[in-house]
Amino acid sequence: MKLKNSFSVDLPIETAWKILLDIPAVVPCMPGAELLAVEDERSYRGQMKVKLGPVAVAFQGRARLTEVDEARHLVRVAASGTEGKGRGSAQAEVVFRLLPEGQTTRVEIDTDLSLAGAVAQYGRAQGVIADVSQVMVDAFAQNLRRRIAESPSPSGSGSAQEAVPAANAPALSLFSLLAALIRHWFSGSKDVP
Amino acid sequence: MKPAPFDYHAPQTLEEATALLATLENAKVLAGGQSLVPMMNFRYVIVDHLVDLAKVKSLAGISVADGRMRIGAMTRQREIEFSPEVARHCPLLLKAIKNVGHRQTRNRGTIGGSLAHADPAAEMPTVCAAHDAVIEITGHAGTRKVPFNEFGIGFMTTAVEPNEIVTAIELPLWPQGHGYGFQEFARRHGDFAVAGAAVLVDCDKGGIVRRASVTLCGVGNTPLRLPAAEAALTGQRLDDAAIGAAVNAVKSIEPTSDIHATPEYRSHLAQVLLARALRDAAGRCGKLD
Amino acid sequence: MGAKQFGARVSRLEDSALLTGGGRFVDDTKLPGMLHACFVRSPHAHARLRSIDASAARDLPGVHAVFTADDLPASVGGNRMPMLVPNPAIEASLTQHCLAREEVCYVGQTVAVIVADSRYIAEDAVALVDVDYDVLPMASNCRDAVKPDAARAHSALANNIASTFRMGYGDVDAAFASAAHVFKEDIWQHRGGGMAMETRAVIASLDPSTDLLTVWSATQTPHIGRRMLADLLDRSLESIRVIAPDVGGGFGPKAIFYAEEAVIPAVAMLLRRPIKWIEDRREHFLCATQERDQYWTVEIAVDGEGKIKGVRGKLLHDTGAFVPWGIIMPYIAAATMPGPYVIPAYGLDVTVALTNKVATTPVRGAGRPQAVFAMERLMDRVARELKLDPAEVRFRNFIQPEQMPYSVGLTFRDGKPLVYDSGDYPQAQAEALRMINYEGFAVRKAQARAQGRFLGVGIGNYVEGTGLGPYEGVTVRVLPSGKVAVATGATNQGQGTRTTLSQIVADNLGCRIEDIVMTVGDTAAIPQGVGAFASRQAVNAGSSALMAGGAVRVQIVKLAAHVLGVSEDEIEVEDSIAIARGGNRPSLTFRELARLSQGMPGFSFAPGQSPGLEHTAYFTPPQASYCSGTHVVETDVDPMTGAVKILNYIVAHDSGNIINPLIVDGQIQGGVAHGIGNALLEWMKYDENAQPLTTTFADYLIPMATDVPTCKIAHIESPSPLNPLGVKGAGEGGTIPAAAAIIAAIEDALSEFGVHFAETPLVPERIVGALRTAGAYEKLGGLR
Amino acid sequence: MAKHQVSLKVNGRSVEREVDSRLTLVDFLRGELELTGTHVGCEHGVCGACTVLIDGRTARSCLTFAIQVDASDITTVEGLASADGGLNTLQQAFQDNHGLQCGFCTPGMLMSLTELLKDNPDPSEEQVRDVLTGNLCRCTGYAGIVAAALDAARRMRTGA
Repeated sequence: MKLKNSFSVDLPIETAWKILLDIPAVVPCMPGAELLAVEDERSYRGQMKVKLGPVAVAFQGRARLTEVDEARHLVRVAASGTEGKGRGSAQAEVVFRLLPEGQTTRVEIDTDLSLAGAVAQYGRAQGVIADVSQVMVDAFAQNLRRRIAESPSPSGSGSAQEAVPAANAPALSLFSLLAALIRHWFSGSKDVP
Repeated sequence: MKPAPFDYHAPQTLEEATALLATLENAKVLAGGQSLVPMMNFRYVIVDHLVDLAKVKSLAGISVADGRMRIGAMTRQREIEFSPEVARHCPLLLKAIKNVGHRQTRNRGTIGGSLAHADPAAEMPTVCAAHDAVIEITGHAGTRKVPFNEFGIGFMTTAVEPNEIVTAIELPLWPQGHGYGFQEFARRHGDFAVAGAAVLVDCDKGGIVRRASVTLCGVGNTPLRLPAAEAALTGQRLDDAAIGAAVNAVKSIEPTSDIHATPEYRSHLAQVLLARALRDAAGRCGKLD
Repeated sequence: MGAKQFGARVSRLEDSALLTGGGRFVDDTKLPGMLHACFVRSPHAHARLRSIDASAARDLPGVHAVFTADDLPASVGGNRMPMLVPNPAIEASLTQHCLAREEVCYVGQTVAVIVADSRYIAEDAVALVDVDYDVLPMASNCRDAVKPDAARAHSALANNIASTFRMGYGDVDAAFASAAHVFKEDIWQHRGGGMAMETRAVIASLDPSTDLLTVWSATQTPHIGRRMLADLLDRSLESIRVIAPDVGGGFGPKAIFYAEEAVIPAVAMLLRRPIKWIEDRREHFLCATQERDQYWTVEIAVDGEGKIKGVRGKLLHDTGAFVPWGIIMPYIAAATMPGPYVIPAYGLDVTVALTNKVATTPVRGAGRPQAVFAMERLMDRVARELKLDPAEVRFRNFIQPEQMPYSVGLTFRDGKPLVYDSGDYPQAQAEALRMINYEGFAVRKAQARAQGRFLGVGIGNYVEGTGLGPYEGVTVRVLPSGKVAVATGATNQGQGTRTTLSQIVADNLGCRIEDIVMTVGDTAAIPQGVGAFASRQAVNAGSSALMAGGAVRVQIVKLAAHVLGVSEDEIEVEDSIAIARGGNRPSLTFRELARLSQGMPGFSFAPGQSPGLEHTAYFTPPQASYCSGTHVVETDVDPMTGAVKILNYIVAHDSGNIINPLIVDGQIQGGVAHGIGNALLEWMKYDENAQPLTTTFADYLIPMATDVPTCKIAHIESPSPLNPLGVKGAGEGGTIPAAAAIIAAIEDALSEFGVHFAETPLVPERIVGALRTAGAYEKLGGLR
Repeated sequence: MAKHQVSLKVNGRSVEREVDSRLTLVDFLRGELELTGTHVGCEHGVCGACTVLIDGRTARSCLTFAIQVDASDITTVEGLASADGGLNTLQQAFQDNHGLQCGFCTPGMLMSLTELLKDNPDPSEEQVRDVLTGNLCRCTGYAGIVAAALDAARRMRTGA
């Protein structure tokens, strides 16, 4: 499953690049994501909780930065995780690409997501995964912007916890995220609000 | 396909039920179980506690007062199907409920369960959207009433918090003799609709639409009201031109896709079904059943 | 003779128990000390197994054991499973391990087994087994899989080609070169399943006092299962008893011997406890074998009158990850293509592709529905292009009854020349057309069109090789009680095997049908057996029942004549009594005769007499017998939604002589239902990673009561000269031409828009899509 | 694991048992009471093989937990036969009209039609098929079942 998402941050590209590569600080911005361990500077163990309607799943696994190309402002991540209750697994190959837009930066995310096992067979949810991914990316971007606003120094990762506390991340009820999705529906437009 | 372990609670009163939900971790309400239990058997849903509302007798029943029909959340779909009140006052609900699953599941399934499960193709939420229903939700802290357009907030996701219960549905009734139409397309009898349309119209004696309600199901993550279609009908005679204008409003929607249908097909079906529902409504408008 | 049972609408002997909850399906058996198993299955379509950590699962209270391949005895844990029907054309003869070693090649492949106090606990434990997979690239779509740079379905193989072969005869290229017209069709048919209402099921129990391993299995082939178990468990045949009790539908997938059928007995032996495994529906969607996945590119060459000069093309068959049943399906498909038509030259190049999906093996029809669909689509194309009536094109090309026996020019899958033994194809089609009032259809269509409805009619013809050998045995034994014990290797998944064989034995032995005590599906009852597939039981077991019943009757006549002191031709046998025709009609009951036949200690038998009244017969057919028929379908298509309603379904069916019309009609009607599913509803979908997507009955749609009309059925009876009953198989004919006829009818209903269809299932969305492309909605003045 | 006491009536017989919360009614009937006539076909409420009557109304026993039917009255296929143990009218009509082949879906079919014929002694073919959509059959193509239902209704009406 190929997913395309993007967002913008009000930072020049070099600053944005540094912030985004501060993985321990960035991860908690993702709703449902939690960093469990830093294995080395390129490898991380973490957990990702996702809720699709009544179905709540939690994937634990590894993410590895397989390519960090500062010149092209491109990061390639290989992530894979297993669902904690034996309901399958997820594998993702994610490419983050930063593009300068004047004093702001556009972040493009290309994801190749593969689900396996029971989670892949949840037929009625197949269609909403792409929508949910964009809602999550939007929330991520919002949290990231808040983090940037509160802590202009990329090294000050402490305040990231305040942006969206990791423990509460899954509780960041997808209600509000999905409400955004619905508004997007009602707008009848494909553009991200 | 056996469910994961959980404990079972059967409160006798609403107070007991909400108290349980306020204290238990990872608990879920069990109503008719026709949607929840399959998901538990597949272990898509894993809970630590089930709070069964079957013994909370105050939650079942249908009554009509002050231009509203109140349906208790634990009212079985079968009771709605055979309710004279529903037939008299809310024919759209009667028409729609015959499409809900099968007789064997309607015997157990409840309207509250259908709403809380909030499947995007389900008939009961669609009727609620069409009727501007108000959903009564009760938690330990008290009862709140949520207009339906704030109730369904996403794919199988509602405004009901984990420690709350849907307790009743209030349907503001339309005048006697209103027109209605419900059309859905399912691959087989009783399957979830690929798409569907629910229509209410109130016409004056000259056949001019005073008020219209147009809702689609199956095309979005929740039932979709179509204000543009309603506007296109209001003040018009329900003729081909007006129906065509209303159907045009569907084209601006970008439907969901899943393994059963592409957005293009869903849009196509929604247009066809809306046209048919509107023609049904036109034929019924002003006639007292 | 008593009332003749053969040919009568005898109501079924099976029914009373099944109607009162007294059926005995595998899951109905509960043994003392029995434990319950659940399998750990691969979530990936293709992955290397790095490690399996089952410690947490083993620690769960209620769990007795967890086994991986290495924990099983080497014979069953180390070897690949035997292939059932080897063929020299198979290049990659891969079957799976009972529990995966090193590599998993489809979603659902067995990796480990958990044994616990209950299935509930066993499922809890599955989530605790930590399997470390290294996900490998996978082959999902067979058209991509055969490309040179495709990801390989098995890492040990150089490519995904399991087999290539050519089937044909005559100078095809010359036929095409000289033809007036050549038409080409691209045809695809998707996967579906057997979807018996009862899932697979196995119980195994080892009796330590006798060392007898008893296995109850919901299988079509208990004797084959026993042979497989003897190989895999390294035991003698005599130490294994396989019982197929009441089986809740078969339809092909239960003819396969599966990994679970070996693992459960192995585990029962290791733990010395009876073990039960009941497949759940999700497992059935993942792991029970499937069928139909084929892509055809075929051409037909005809003269100016629509007479066929030749047929040629390519067939790509998706066999899935393994070839447990060899390549018989594409083989059967290729051999079925010529059907009832005179085709002077024929050539089909077949490629069998490996993909990372569960294996395809025969499902009701077994390759034939695809071939018939391909051939009949070509016939309809010829009719359309030459502006001929589709029925007329077929009449012009039928093999005529006087050409029987007709040698097609191919070798069938039984290794014998493909020779149609009997049949009257023009008569079947004429009868079906008469029954649907084909002549009046144009008027009906026009009248409906005036009301805004779209009616269409479609025809499907087929010839089906049935009654395949090698044999099926029947033992008939008169018991000292006077009852008649009948045992057969034939099995019963709803076909009424007990009833039909009882009818034959009653007639040929001369007993009351209610005196028969039948054992089916039990390897202890008869030493040799094959099982239910290829519509073979009426021909094979039926003929053996005739032979065995007749042989015991001869024994009875001899004994009765001797005891009563009359000549043998004086003796009549009926209603379980032997009666002398003359004098005061002295008689002996079967009970008396059976006791006499045991002999008395110390006394000699009469010359020529053998002990007991008993005979076992194994009929071995010389080749397949070919049943045939015509389906004609009338549909009402809603072009706005793509909904298809079948208004009228006619079957003219020729399966030779009919043992029991009630049962044959039921087989046809049920087969048609399966064909309607294939034509309109059933689609086993996979994503690009070969993950199955339709794993519930809400996503994989099998026909409901509102989808299947009651068929009108006519029987044409062209007796087969190849067996003493003159019968042919009837179990699959209902399915085989259904999709061909239905899709043709849909196309005909929408003929004014010029849309064409060459796929199954033909889902409403595809109908609407084709109409939109054809500009139909503009012609119809918008959506309504 | 939480256990609860249930007491109920099954085919007229009083039953008391201690059950796990998560034990489904069908597993309770089959495993605990050894009433194996009720079958498990899909465990997600579509196939209908597990259909039983709860207080006279059909229900999926795979979608009902045993604990939920405390104080209820359950009828299974074993409770249908006539007083003398022979086939009842509906069951006899199934045999006469070849309404079953493998017999696996049959108990569920009988329960659904028992409810229908009680509510509606003279159903149309359309009404019969409508009810039968709640029960899947893979063998028969439904023709014999539909015929049996209509035949049984006629026999019950006429007392034949």
